[in-house]
Amino acid sequence: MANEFILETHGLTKEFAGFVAVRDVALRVRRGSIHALIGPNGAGKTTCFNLLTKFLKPSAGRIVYNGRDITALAPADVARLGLVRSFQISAVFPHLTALENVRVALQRQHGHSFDFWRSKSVLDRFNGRAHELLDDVGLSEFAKTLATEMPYGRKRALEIATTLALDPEMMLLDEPMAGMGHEDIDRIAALIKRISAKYTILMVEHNLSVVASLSDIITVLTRGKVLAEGNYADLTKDERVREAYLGAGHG
Amino acid sequence: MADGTMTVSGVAGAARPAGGALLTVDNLEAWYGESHILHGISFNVAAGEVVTLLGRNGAGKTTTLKSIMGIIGKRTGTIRFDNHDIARASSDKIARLGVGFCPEERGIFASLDVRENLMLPPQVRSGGLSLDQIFTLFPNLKERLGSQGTKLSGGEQQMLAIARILRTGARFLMLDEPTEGLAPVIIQQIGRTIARLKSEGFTILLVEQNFRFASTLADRFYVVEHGRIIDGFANSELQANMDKLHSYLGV
Amino acid sequence: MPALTDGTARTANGRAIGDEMIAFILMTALLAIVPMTGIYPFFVMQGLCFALLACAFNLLLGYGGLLSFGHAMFLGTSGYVSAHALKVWGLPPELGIVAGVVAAAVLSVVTGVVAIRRQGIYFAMITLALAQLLYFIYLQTPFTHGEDGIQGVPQGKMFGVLDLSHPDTLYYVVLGGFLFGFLVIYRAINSPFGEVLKSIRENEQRAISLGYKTDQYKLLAYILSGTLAGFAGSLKVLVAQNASLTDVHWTMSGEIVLMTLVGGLGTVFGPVVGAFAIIAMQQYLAGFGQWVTVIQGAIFVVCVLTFRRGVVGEIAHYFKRSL
Amino acid sequence: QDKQDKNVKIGVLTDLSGLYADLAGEGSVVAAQMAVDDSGLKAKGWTIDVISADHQNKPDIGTGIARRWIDTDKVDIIADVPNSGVALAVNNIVKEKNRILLDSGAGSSELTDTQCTPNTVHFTYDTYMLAHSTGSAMVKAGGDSWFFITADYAFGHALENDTAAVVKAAGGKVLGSVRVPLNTADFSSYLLQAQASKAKVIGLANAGGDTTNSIKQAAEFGIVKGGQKLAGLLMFLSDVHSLGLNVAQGLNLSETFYWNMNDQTRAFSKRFSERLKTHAMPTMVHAGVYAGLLHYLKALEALGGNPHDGAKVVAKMKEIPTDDPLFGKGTIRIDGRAIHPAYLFEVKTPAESKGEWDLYKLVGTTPGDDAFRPLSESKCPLVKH
Amino acid sequence: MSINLQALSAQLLVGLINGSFYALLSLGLAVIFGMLNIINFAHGAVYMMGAFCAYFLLNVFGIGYWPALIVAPVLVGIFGMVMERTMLKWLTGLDHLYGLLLTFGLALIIQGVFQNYFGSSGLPYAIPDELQGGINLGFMFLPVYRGWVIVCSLVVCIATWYLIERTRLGAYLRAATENPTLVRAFGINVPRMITLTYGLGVGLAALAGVLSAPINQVRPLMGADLIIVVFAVVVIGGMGSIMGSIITGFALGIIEGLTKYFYPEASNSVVFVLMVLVLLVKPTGLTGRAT
Ligand SMILES: Nc1ncnc2c1ncn2[C@@H]1O[C@H](COP(=O)(O)OP(=O)(O)OP(=O)(O)O)[C@@H](O)[C@H]1O
Ligand SMILES: Nc1ncnc2c1ncn2[C@@H]1O[C@H](COP(=O)(O)OP(=O)(O)OP(=O)(O)O)[C@@H](O)[C@H]1O
Ligand SMILES: [Mg+2]
Ligand SMILES: [Mg+2]
Repeated sequence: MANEFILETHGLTKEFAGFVAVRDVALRVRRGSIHALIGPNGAGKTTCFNLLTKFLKPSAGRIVYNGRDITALAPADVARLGLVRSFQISAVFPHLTALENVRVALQRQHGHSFDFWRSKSVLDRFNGRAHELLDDVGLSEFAKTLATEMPYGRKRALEIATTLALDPEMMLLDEPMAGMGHEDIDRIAALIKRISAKYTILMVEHNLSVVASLSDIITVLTRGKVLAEGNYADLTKDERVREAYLGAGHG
Repeated sequence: MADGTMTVSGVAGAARPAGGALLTVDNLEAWYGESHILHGISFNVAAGEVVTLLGRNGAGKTTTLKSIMGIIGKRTGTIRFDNHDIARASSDKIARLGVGFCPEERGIFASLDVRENLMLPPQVRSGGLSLDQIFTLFPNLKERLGSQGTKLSGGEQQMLAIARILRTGARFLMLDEPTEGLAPVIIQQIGRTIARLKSEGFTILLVEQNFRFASTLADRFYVVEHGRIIDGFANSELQANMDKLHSYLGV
Repeated sequence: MPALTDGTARTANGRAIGDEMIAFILMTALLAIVPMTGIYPFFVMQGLCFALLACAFNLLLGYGGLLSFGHAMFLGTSGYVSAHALKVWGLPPELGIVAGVVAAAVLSVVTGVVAIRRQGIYFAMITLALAQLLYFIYLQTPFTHGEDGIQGVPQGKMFGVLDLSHPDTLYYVVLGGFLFGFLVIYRAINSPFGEVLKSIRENEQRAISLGYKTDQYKLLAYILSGTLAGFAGSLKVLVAQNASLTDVHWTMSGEIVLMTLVGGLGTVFGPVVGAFAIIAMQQYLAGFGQWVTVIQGAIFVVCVLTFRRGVVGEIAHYFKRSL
Repeated sequence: QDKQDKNVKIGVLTDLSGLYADLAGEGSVVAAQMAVDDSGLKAKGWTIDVISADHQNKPDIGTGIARRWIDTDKVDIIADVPNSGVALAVNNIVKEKNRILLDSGAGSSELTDTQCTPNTVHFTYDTYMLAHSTGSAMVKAGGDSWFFITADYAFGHALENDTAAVVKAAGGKVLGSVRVPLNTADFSSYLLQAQASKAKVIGLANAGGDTTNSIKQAAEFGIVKGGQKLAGLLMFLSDVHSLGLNVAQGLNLSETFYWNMNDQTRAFSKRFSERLKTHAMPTMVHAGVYAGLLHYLKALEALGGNPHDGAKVVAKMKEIPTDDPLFGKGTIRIDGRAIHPAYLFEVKTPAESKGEWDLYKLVGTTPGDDAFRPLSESKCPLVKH
Repeated sequence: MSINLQALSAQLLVGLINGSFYALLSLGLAVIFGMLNIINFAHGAVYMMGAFCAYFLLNVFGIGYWPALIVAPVLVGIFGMVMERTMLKWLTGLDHLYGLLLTFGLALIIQGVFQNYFGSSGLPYAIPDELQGGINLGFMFLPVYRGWVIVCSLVVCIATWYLIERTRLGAYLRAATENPTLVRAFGINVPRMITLTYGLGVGLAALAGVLSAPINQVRPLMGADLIIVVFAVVVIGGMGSIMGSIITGFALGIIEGLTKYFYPEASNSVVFVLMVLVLLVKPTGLTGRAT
């Protein structure tokens, strides 16, 4: 079990009606690292995420998570194994408070989910842990705010807190900084850095300064294929990456 | 919310454009249902200028654009565009006056394919970009013309949303965070495009989080906070105002 | 730096529970004294049955976000089975009820497995289709006696002691049944399960990504709702002493939606108020002759156009309470 | 109970908004009022009120209204009640509360068979009678091979079975039948099957819109022109009127009343149509409400007051023979069945008709004693074999 | 029952005729659902109004069948537009449920009013002289009128499909369904377009009503039960899919025809069995777009 790589894909391929969005991708994510997946628009990053979490069925290839082949599992089962994703468009339960948002995740983890004959006050025992998690992501003051009323950046943080509540081993973050102001970007970046001590993180991000400062290793995807892999400094020197992704003006 | 409020005339005065204004917004207030979002926005844009609205998440930038476009339920104040009073006009009229709007959430239509999405907005003036010009700008689109609009990747949808209004020939463009979710190489292209449009006499009102991007293009900046314009300066004054700006934006 | 949420930030639970408690006690007290007031008890009993039905429906739509357009099938099925059990098999009333409820439960499991796999409008349509199928079956099978229905169902003695042909006794038995059902629903809504259900309604994709097998939760909600609707159907047989095709027709399903909507979707007490309002209307507008359907239609229209939260919903909204 | 008084309350429970609104509905209310007026009791110091309500064809609503009427409005007699489901439900309540059901609109012969009560009188018609009258009269007229288009539920089956039995008994043959779901809009498939059977008579064992649509489409497919006869087993004047003679000509059907039978029926019908909003001629259901109530009031008068005891009044109604301008002389049997003759009519051609409502010509009469189910076959508990 | 080829072909043809009505009705329903996101429960009622309109045009104004084919749908369409302008309009952006309930209420009102004034048994309407009689096809006697119904319905269906799926106007319509605000911000008068679309959908139903007047009795409740079947057609075809509705409409007519022949007792329920099966296999209907 103590595999060096928590997640591996072999020949992962996804074809949409004649269009190959992901082609023969071999991805290896080292346990405990922050791994970034970058690439031009339409390269297949989100599709990859969808494949890994089984929101899409691969056309070909295998996915191995923690030494176990998860290619055939259902999305909810993947989540139960500790591989949890966030969405490119922020996903919270809008008319639940921040606290309740987190509690829903804790409840999944710790049972009672089907108990329709019990009072929901049995869930109060999760409140302590929920507050802790909100504290962790700097949302203590929002505990009783409905998620829909929170500022955009804070929703992102809430989403992360909810994910953490599942006590995952690995998190997939799809453009966590998209649409955020500088202030929030810094906050979330710090948060990611902090949690990466405990979890493996695979993320997609177009904000290069974030990618540069956070990631241990970067995979560049173009047209569904892996173009290059390495650390930030190496990749910025790679002519192919510059042409396909960074653009001439960069550097 | 008294913090940071400035007299409107003071702000506008500091950055009044040289020629007559194409767009004048005065004391604009706007509501979403019960919640009062804009508390008296005043600014103007001269023909041929690129003006950028800056501000934190939730400051009211998008709401300002939507109010100008006429798609906010309740708004008061004066909005003059090209010598027409459009504060109470319906959005289809405003559009036909030559205002093009590229919304933050992109608004790609799922029931239309990429080509139909692209061809959807009627041409309001001659002089818009031709299809060939658009495909040179965004080669991805050409490749995916037949596929369903929302099947495009996040970034591709953003390209489509921009391309769509460039076709219409509207001379005044409002772009809400056009670079969000785009790869650096595309952002640079969009930057070049905006510069070219400007040189051809287009007027552009930009909302941007990506300050570095905006600073290479804009003639003037306004800073929005809590639904008010709290500061404004020309690009030439940028360096002098850098500290202030940092504190506004929390960089 | 608090954002623009100040002022609009609502406290989560707080006093909501208190309000609901007061309302519940008020409702129970009002209902308990009905036989002493001279209000026509038969009407109230009918109202109670439909109120329970609407509450069960509301559990599914108001809290689970699933619009069933075929809920009459539970009402009708349990009605036919109970009526048959009481009249033909001669079972005592308590077993008659049990038979009806079990039938509804079985039906909800079978139809639920099929319907729950689809969402939104497709769910509504598939439940409608299933209910129509069942309607045609009941129309043709001999035990339902076609358009004549099962008539003259004996009420009997409950547990061998409570003589249900005595109006007051029947009334309190029905009231007891209603309160039991109501409390089960109330508890389900405010249970750990209810919380998950709410989150699924809010954002199903997200719930899945948290590891919830959402179909199972929706199925459980559907079964609960169907079974309780069946309970309402069995009680109704004891009150009306007949079971007929109107109870399985799709217009009945429409009426259930109407009751819930008029009272207030997603409110605890709304369906009760709505059910009584509609039943009263049908009974007392009957004297208007031809205009009944027109008036009923007009109420639909007015409700949707101006009263979208329903009676209880509007009140709760006005006082910023949860009811 | 010797607490007799001279107050009477009549409740007309009918279908004011649905399928039966034309054959019963508002007209039944008018008929009830005319019966009260014509009884002459008001002049003798009686107070007689008529109230009405729409049961919307729902047993729940029907029983709810019936209970309320009896318990709070002190209604003595509930009249009309078209729709068998509602009628049977009300039948039970009336018995429980010892009031009277005077049914005219419902066709179920159950009302005087297994479900008969000492409190119910079934006046105008029932499915057994329709089947027998039409079946036997048509076989007699040469229609000896039949094909049935049957509504696929209880009353349709009953109509078909009863008719088939009569046809066979009279020496005819049944060549086939097809069971059609209720509320079918298109009958062409079935009509083609009927056409292919080459039967001389196509029996329509259905009702309401199903019947009118099947007749209309039969005309379109040239069925009557092709020499086959159509027999509507459950049809009313209002149906024929709404079809128009172009389409309905040549159709055979049974009724127990037609407005244009004699001077008395014509006089009544004229007054009736003047009082009715739509100015339609009365159907047999309307006539039954009128005649039945007239007889009821006669019984009350004979009792010397209203004892508010349903069974007692019904017993009196059975005791004195019926005699009214619309149905003529007759009786009410022990099982509650009112006995009067049944008529087989043929719908006129447009050329034969002299006016909007001149629709039928009489082709046969079945005496009352032959038209209805004989007591010897009855399963009514009141009948002692 | 031995299979008789002649009878079978007759049944197939008859099924096709019914299919024409299903197709026309479900087409209108699909147009309205596709474009306005409203499940138009009043569709049966406007179908009925179309038939009544034809009746009045003939009996009150002496306007015959052929003009009525145009005039009645236009009149009813205008009525629909008024309904849209005064009521349905206020529901944009709300859940489907509200549109469904509002139109359900409207259907009750319309049917109730008609029933009040014209009774329940209905009014006669004759087949126009030009279309009287029938053709002997060898295996069956085909009334000319029925042939006309098939032709007319096919033409109208294809024209509508072309309008919506292949023209620019159609693209506007589809886009406006998803995001009316944005389409409007592109300079298109969306409210007017929506009103016209509702008018079109309602007009199609009214046309079906006129076509059916000579075949079915013109009754206030003629559309009340039909509507449920038509819903099923639309769902099977894929909500909002124009072609799906047309094809399913015709196909269902034929399947129903076959059922009427082989197992008539089930001919009413076969639609619903099919619907359940289709939805289980293909959740969005036969040609439904993913949402
Ligand atoms: N369901 C689908 N059907 C057809 N094509 C699809 C589908 N989903 C994605 N695609 C196509 O696959 C390609 C990869 O899309 P994907 O969303 O994975 O890109 P991405 O790398 O996440 O891009 P971005 O950075 O712009 O978000 C795109 O060209 C897109 O158009
Ligand atoms: N539909 C809505 N209903 C209610 N409030 C809204 C709505 N849309 C936005 N708001 C609120 O209005 C305020 C201003 O929003 P706006 O979208 O204009 O901000 P912005 O400056 O564009 O921010 P961002 O950088 O996140 O795009 C925010 O507080 C937001 O929560
Ligand atoms: Mg992506
Ligand atoms: Mg914005």
